[in-house]
Amino acid sequence: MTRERLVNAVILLGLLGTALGAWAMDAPYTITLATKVAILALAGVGLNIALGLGGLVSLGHAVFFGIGGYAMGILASHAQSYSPILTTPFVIEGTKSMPVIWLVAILASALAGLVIGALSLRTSGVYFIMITLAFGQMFFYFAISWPAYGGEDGLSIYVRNGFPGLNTLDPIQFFLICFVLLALGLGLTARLARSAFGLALTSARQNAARVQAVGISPYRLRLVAFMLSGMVTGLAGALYADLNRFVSPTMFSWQTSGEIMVFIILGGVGRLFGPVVGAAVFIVLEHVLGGLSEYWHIYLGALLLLVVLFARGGIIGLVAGREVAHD
Amino acid sequence: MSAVLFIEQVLNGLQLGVMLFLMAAGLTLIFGVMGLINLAHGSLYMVGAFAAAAVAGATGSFLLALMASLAAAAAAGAVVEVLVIRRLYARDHLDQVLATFALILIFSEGTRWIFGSFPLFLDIPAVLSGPVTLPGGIAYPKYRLAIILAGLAVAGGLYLLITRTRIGIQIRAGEADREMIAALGVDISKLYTLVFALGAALAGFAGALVGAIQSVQVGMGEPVLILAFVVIVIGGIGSIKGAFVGALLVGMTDTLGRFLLPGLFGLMMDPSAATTVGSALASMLIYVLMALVLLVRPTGLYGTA
Amino acid sequence: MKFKFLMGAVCAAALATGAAAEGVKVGMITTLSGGGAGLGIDVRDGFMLAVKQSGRDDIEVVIEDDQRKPEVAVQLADKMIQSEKVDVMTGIIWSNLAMAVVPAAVAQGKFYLSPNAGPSALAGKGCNPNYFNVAWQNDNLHEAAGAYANDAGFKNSFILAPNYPAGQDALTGYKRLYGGDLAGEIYTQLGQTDYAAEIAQIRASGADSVFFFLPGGMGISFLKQYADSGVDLPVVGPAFSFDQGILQAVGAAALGVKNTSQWSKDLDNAANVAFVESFQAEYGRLPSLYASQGFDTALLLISAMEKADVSDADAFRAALKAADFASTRGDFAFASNHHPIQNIYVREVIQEGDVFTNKVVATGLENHSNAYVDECGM
Amino acid sequence: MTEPVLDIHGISKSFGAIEASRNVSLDLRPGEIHALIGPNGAGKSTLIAQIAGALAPDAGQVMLNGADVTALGTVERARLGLGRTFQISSLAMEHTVLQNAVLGALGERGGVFRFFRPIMSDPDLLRTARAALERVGLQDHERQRTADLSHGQRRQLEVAVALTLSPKVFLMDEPMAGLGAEGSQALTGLLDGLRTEAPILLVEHDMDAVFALADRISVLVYGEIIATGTPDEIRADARVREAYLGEEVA
Repeated sequence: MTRERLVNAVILLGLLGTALGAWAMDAPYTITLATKVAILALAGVGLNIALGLGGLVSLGHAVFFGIGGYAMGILASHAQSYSPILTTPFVIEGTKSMPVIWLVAILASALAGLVIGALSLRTSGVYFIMITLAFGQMFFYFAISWPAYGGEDGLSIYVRNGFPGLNTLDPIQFFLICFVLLALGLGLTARLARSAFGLALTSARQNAARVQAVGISPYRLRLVAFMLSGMVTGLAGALYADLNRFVSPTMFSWQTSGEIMVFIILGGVGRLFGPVVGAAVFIVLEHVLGGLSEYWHIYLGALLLLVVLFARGGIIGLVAGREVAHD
Repeated sequence: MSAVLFIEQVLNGLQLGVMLFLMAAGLTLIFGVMGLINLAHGSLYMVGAFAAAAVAGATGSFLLALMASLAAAAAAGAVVEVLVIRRLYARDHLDQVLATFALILIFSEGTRWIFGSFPLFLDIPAVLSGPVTLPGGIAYPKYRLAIILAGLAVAGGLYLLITRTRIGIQIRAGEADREMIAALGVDISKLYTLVFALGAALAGFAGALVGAIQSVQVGMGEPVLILAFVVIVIGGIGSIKGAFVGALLVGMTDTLGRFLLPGLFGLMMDPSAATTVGSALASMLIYVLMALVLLVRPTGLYGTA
Repeated sequence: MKFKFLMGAVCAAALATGAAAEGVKVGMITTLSGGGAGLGIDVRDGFMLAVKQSGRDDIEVVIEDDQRKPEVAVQLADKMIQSEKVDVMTGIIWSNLAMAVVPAAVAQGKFYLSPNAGPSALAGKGCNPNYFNVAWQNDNLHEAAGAYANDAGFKNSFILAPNYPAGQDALTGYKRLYGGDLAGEIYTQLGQTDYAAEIAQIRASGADSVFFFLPGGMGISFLKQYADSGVDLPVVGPAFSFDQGILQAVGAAALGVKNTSQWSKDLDNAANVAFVESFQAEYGRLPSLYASQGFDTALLLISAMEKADVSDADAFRAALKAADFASTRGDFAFASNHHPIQNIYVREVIQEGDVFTNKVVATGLENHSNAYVDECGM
Repeated sequence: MTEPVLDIHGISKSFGAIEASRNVSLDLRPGEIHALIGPNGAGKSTLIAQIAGALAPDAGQVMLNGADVTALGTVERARLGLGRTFQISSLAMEHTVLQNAVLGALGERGGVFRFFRPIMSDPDLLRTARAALERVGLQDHERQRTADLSHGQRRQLEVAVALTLSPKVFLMDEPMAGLGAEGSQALTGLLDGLRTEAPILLVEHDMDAVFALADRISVLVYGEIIATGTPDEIRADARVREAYLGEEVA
């Protein structure tokens, strides 16, 4: 345990150090990459609540990532054009304030999580994987075909949204916002895992009949876990859209769902910091391998295969040893 | 809407369904016997199409191209099974999803590396090109009719294989009880490789058949893969009969939805908006169908828990 | 991924300071992997051919692959602006990627020369003094198809396109100049590969012609299936589904189809003859529409460099605006919203030996500008 | 006679042509151990599932403390005081012994939707959990991973988890299965003391244990209760000897 904690501290400080170092050396693009790692890691932290704690293999988490993205895109584009989102029965204006956008992203994701979860959790196993994938596809095609918010073209925001007291256009300040949210997400997940809810949820993953026999409904546990999971991933989606100042249906694609899952696996399933390591490795690979070969996806695929086949604890498992409880 | 048009659309739905069945049969067989969820099935479809296009380009023979597609996809399937897949049977679905996701990346970029970024060409054989007039004055492409017949023939062959042959008995035994058939002295790893190669060959065959009327390009497998998953989930994973019914259901829903929905919305709103909204909804329709089926029957139409 | 082409002997000082006094650093973001990589490769090759032929040693081009993903393109743009400190950006193939990158890039004072995408938003209200489109406004080729339909005497067209913004623009563009009736109007699914249902509707609709916009693999699938269906109505479409890279995959199914383009390999002007010949010599394949657009983009850049220094933005902008270069497509000028005024030709797909290609059969629109000039405040 | 705590009334259940339960009636009175025995395939598992709420009967009623619970599921019946142990150990194997016991205590107390406070430092739950572990003799193993326990210890933990629920009725499905003679004896002693706390419906194959513990025994054959009575009555019952013991000899 202590070894894993040490590894975790190194990971978090490494990310922070990379960004601060890049800032000191005036390498803004490196800060952008570090920001991307922090945001994608947060998306993975979200999925990890469902996947790692709850054992729910959701191949549709791009839904939440996309909802977060579009929450930002829709609110900011209306603010940008000074046109209200809704005029009847009451007026809703757009906004360029990050905290408001985050709140909307989280609430919208919670609502989607409630609906999708309530329906999908009636199934289990492969059927659950597939029905979440199907919901992802529904959102994807809806986003592409619906002309109001750009369809396939997506929505562009010219200036990054604001956060009171900070200049979000400055890469390092935006990085710090994302970093703090990632740290919060990690902290909350850690507490969640040790809470009453966490105990019941992880027990339900291992043995649903046992949880039922003590009078707790696994369905409700999983539904809440799915919602919480979606909320965190939705927040990450809003941040990702702000990083790019752009949102498009690609955020809803099933490849996005797959990639978020890849972060978790690369890092190590059930490891709190798995998604952070996974996202960092993914981004570094994209840039190192991408520079070496046009066909870098082959190497990414091979690496992923090796991790799944031979290093089941993921990268953290290799470094910190396999002492974490996981089926 | 004329009856002729409607019948033609039903034929189109049937053809799409039969095509999907070729894909879905392999997927569901592999799941039923080995308990494996294989995302890379679409890559085998692509391998079949590329092999067919390459052989047709070199020899000019469609028949040789079809045989090449079967051989190449089966070989690719067998190699992948021996190297990777067999290590996944005992794993949970998560590991299977990720490992086969990795295989997609490798297959796609590998194919692009070998064949380049431009689509390949595969033509319909001369005997089957052009339309034929069916009773009732319906002009319908011969090649699509041939696909329907080929697909039904494969479905029939598969039925016979599973119900009447020794290997079929082993496959059914494998679905029921894995330890049992090992105890009976069947070489289980050989059986698994064989089943996987069979599923792969069906996918490759579908790829080649469709390659002649579509574009043979990298990434062609994934949209079909997702449709095939929808099919087997609707039908009940592991059930060949379910795959057949599911495939026809999805084929019909998709084709008729695309055809009827815009018109239906046209009754309520102006035509331009109706086509946009109608086709948006049509593209989501099969997923809605799948969600509905799972809500009523959480393990699909013919699935067992 | 990253390819650095350093032309000739680039002096170390110029590299170290990034935007050196005389040199220009170009950031090219284009699609080099995944579906649609062929288009980006052609743009890149055309562009680099012109740079090479110019013999200039003060153009540095940084090339990155956007994988056709808008968010990747945005991040690459950040990288080029923040780290590489490029002066001019170019290369984007797809409208949705352009919409993601261009507004922010020009807002930060970079020049953007579009070798392909020309979304209406960037031609109308969103036009920008630093944005120049060297290819076309997105509607142009569709408008020309509509005009051609009138010339050809089509009275009842069936039109179809994928259900996404570029598809919706395409049908709008066709209808803008087309004067006949519509036998039907269908939006297909993006990425759709089977068009049996649509072809059946075309057959039943009583149309006298078909217009379609289905880029990439969608067009290949549609044409093969259409040719096999026995429906033999005349087909017209924009050049995208009939271009050099794609025609070989469509095969004989495309023979005789009319398509509209501002460029064709057989356009008889000196610049084009030289371009087609040198492109073939350099890369061993026939140039495509996209290659010609990449080539012209580089020519435009070089023509501006000869007149002004990129550090003097106003002068450089005026030099670009003058468009003082010999385009492979013949006469070329910029409208006030920085989109081309040019002829759009009607081409027919023919077979030359084993190779399928196009020849010009008519001029669809002469000195055609675009519909958004008035919306743009420039 | 006092009111029965658990009253099963005329339950029937068929799967296709197979009648797994035929008009089964059974009751459990305060302070007693009522054993249910029967040869393999008699329909014991199906009956247990219907009592626990995992299966809905085709006909008949299940009454718990005078309330009709026939329409309720497993979770609701557990909340109403049905404490259950499983035939095959059904525990969270990756968790520690103490965590499994705390889960039971949590189920009994409620408040599962608390997301922040660490549960393993909740004094009330720990007290309940430790008390239960102590009663089954697992107090020295609380930090051990459940997967590392011996078979017998897992059985004990099953009982401990049921104890944390302070149930009104125990439903025990073959708790002795797979235990050695020594383990059986220890558990027999434990169950013997439990009956005053809450009555036990005991499904068991171990006849020594059954005849040592049970106040009453019911015999299930082919889905039907053929006899109910004291151990002595059952021993003497001709039909039981014929249907049950006769078969066992064969």
